[in-house]
Amino acid sequence: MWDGIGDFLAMGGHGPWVWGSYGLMAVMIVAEMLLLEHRRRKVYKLVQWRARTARASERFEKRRARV
Amino acid sequence: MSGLKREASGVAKRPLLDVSGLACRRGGVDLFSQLDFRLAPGEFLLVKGDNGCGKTTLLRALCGLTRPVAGVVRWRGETVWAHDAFASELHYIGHREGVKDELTPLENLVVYGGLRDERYSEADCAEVLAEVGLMEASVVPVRYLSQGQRRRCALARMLLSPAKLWILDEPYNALDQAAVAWLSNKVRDHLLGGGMVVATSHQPVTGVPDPRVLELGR
Amino acid sequence: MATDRSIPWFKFLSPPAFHQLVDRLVPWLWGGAAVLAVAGLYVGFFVAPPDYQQGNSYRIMFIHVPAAWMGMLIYLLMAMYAIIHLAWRVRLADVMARSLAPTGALMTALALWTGSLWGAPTWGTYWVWDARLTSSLILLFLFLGYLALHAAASDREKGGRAASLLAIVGAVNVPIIYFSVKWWNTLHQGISVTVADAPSMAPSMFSALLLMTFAFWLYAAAVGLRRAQVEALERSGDAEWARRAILGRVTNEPGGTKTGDTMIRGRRG
Amino acid sequence: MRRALWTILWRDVGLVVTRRQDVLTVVAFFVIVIMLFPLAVGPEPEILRELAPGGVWLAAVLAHLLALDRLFADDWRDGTLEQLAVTPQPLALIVLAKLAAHWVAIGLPLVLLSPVLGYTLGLHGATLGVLAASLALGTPVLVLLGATGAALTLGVRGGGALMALLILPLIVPVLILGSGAVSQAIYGGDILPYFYLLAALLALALPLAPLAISAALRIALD
Repeated sequence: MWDGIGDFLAMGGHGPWVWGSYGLMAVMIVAEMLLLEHRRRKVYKLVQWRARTARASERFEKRRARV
Repeated sequence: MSGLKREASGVAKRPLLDVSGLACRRGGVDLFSQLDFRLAPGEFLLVKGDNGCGKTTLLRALCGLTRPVAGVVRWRGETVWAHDAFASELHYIGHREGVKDELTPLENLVVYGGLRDERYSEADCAEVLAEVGLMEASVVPVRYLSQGQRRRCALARMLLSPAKLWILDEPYNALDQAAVAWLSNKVRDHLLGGGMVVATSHQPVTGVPDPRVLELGR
Repeated sequence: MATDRSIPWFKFLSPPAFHQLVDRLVPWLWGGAAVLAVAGLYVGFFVAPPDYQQGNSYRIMFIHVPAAWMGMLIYLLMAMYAIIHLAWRVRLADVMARSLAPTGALMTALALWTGSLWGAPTWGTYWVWDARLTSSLILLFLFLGYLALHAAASDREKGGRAASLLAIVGAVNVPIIYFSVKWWNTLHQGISVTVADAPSMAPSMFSALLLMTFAFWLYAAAVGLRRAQVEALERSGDAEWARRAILGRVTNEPGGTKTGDTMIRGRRG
Repeated sequence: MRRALWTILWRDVGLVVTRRQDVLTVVAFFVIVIMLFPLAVGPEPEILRELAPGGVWLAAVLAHLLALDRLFADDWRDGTLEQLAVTPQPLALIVLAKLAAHWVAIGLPLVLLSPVLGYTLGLHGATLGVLAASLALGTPVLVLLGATGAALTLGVRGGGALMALLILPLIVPVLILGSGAVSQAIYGGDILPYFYLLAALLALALPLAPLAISAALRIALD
């Protein structure tokens, strides 16, 4: 149907609009996924840190109880 | 009518306010949980605790203003949340008195009565205003009154309403010595007449017989 | 009281169960979305013939129309979760509604952008006050308002409840807005060609559109669920279940801290 | 019940009378926006007449938005709203009475002024009546929807701008139908459908909006 890659990209003269649309869709989807992944990592780190500090404060309490 | 008679004849130490399993949180912080108590006519409940322990929240939950996270508040067996019949038996005075700045104390009383579908006669209003010492100020917009006088205006409103349950958040705030004593007397009269009071106070409450104390945050 | 007010199926969807469910579901949703998108793009670009009137620019339709549909669908879905949130006080429903909103806004923005790019070759201008574009713009503002109200309250729960109420009010209004904008548009006869007005759509075009719609659907579900999972963790990062879900083992302190489980009422009263 | 509603209605009207400068500010704003209109688009009568329906309606919408700020905020700040919420009357009915007073204070003056302002923009004869009638039917809907936004943003930081963001998309139908009716009247078209639809919007908003508003107020008080 298409006469080579150049013809495909040209889209019969409508290339800028077609690829502008698909391009922004790709950018938006990638951006959303990256932001979400970043947010997920952040909350994972937060929960891990809290778990570590909870254990630390528990050890501290135990030591204080011994003294 | 028969219900009223039974209560008056003393059989009715039946609790009207029933709180079970109450838990509240505010701004993501758990204030209290598993709170249970009942209050019968003639009883006075004093809520104590440090700042930020949820006294005001508890009082508002009793009024049905704040929705608890868990548990229920029942009045005569029905849950109070948005329960209109309960409201006619309740009088609540919060931190903010709910007195309109632009209106005079007298107008405030009349408007308040109208809101509760109660008509207060002029003589009644005058008597109550005289009692709280606002007779001279009765036609001055509340805006020009002192904080203590605003408080008295709110108290005057309470005396006019036939509400059975008074819920008072720091009622002694901004009141002078004489007014404190006067209010204590009023509370006692209300209790002797079969009323019920839930209050918070930083000041020691004197002159009220046998208050039950609820310590929050312990 | 806490127990008899929460509905049984929600118990099944307790925060840890929800967390696991999302972990199990999301890869499948991603995979499905990718497969459908590839198939849809293949059909859309290599099978469907050029439109005899619009040439190849009509191929924008394969993302414009699904995006516009998804925007509307997500708003209604959000309102449904809002109703569940307010009626049964299910916090997870608020999390779901809040998590769908950004994706809904994104879809609507995409519909606006593609609509305007499609308009350029078709109408000779990037923007006309066409009914579909105008209602998409209004829908975008509804999404932004929801998100802004959710964020503005000092108390997250209060903000969530206000935002849910707004979503419901908006959902009642959305059909009226769409209808009135359409009516307004037909009265001011300025536009002769309407975007996505394809009465003689070839079967291949239609199947590409359908495939892309389902791909968008699965994408929105995947992103929405994943965001809900993250949001749930953020709201109750101190809870025991969150630690267990993330660290994969029981911490030393079985009772947990007193902050407790914020997702379900009264679980640890 | 009826007594309580009259009380709140008269109280709010009374408060408006004591604070009449607030109402005057809103009305002055309405007039000024319309006065700026010819200065912005030029004095050609043809163009002005064409734009008059939209201009007057837009000014009315903005004036309503301006007036919403204090609708619940005053009662909320001094604790009166709490008292209203613990009266034996359903909060939705109290809200309805409050909104009636608000409309009398804000909407009614705009309706009464609109023919004069419409005339200065080149509208004549029956069209002026249509303008006033469309506002009379449309401004109550503006008040109902606007109050929903005001209640939702009560006690929220950045309330004013946020309120505008929430309300403006919702009032699109009213704006379209209201200004559309007047435009139609200029060209001698059939205006009845517009009025039927405006009336339908009012009939829909009148029972539903107070419910939403009272729910929003309870959230704000919580």
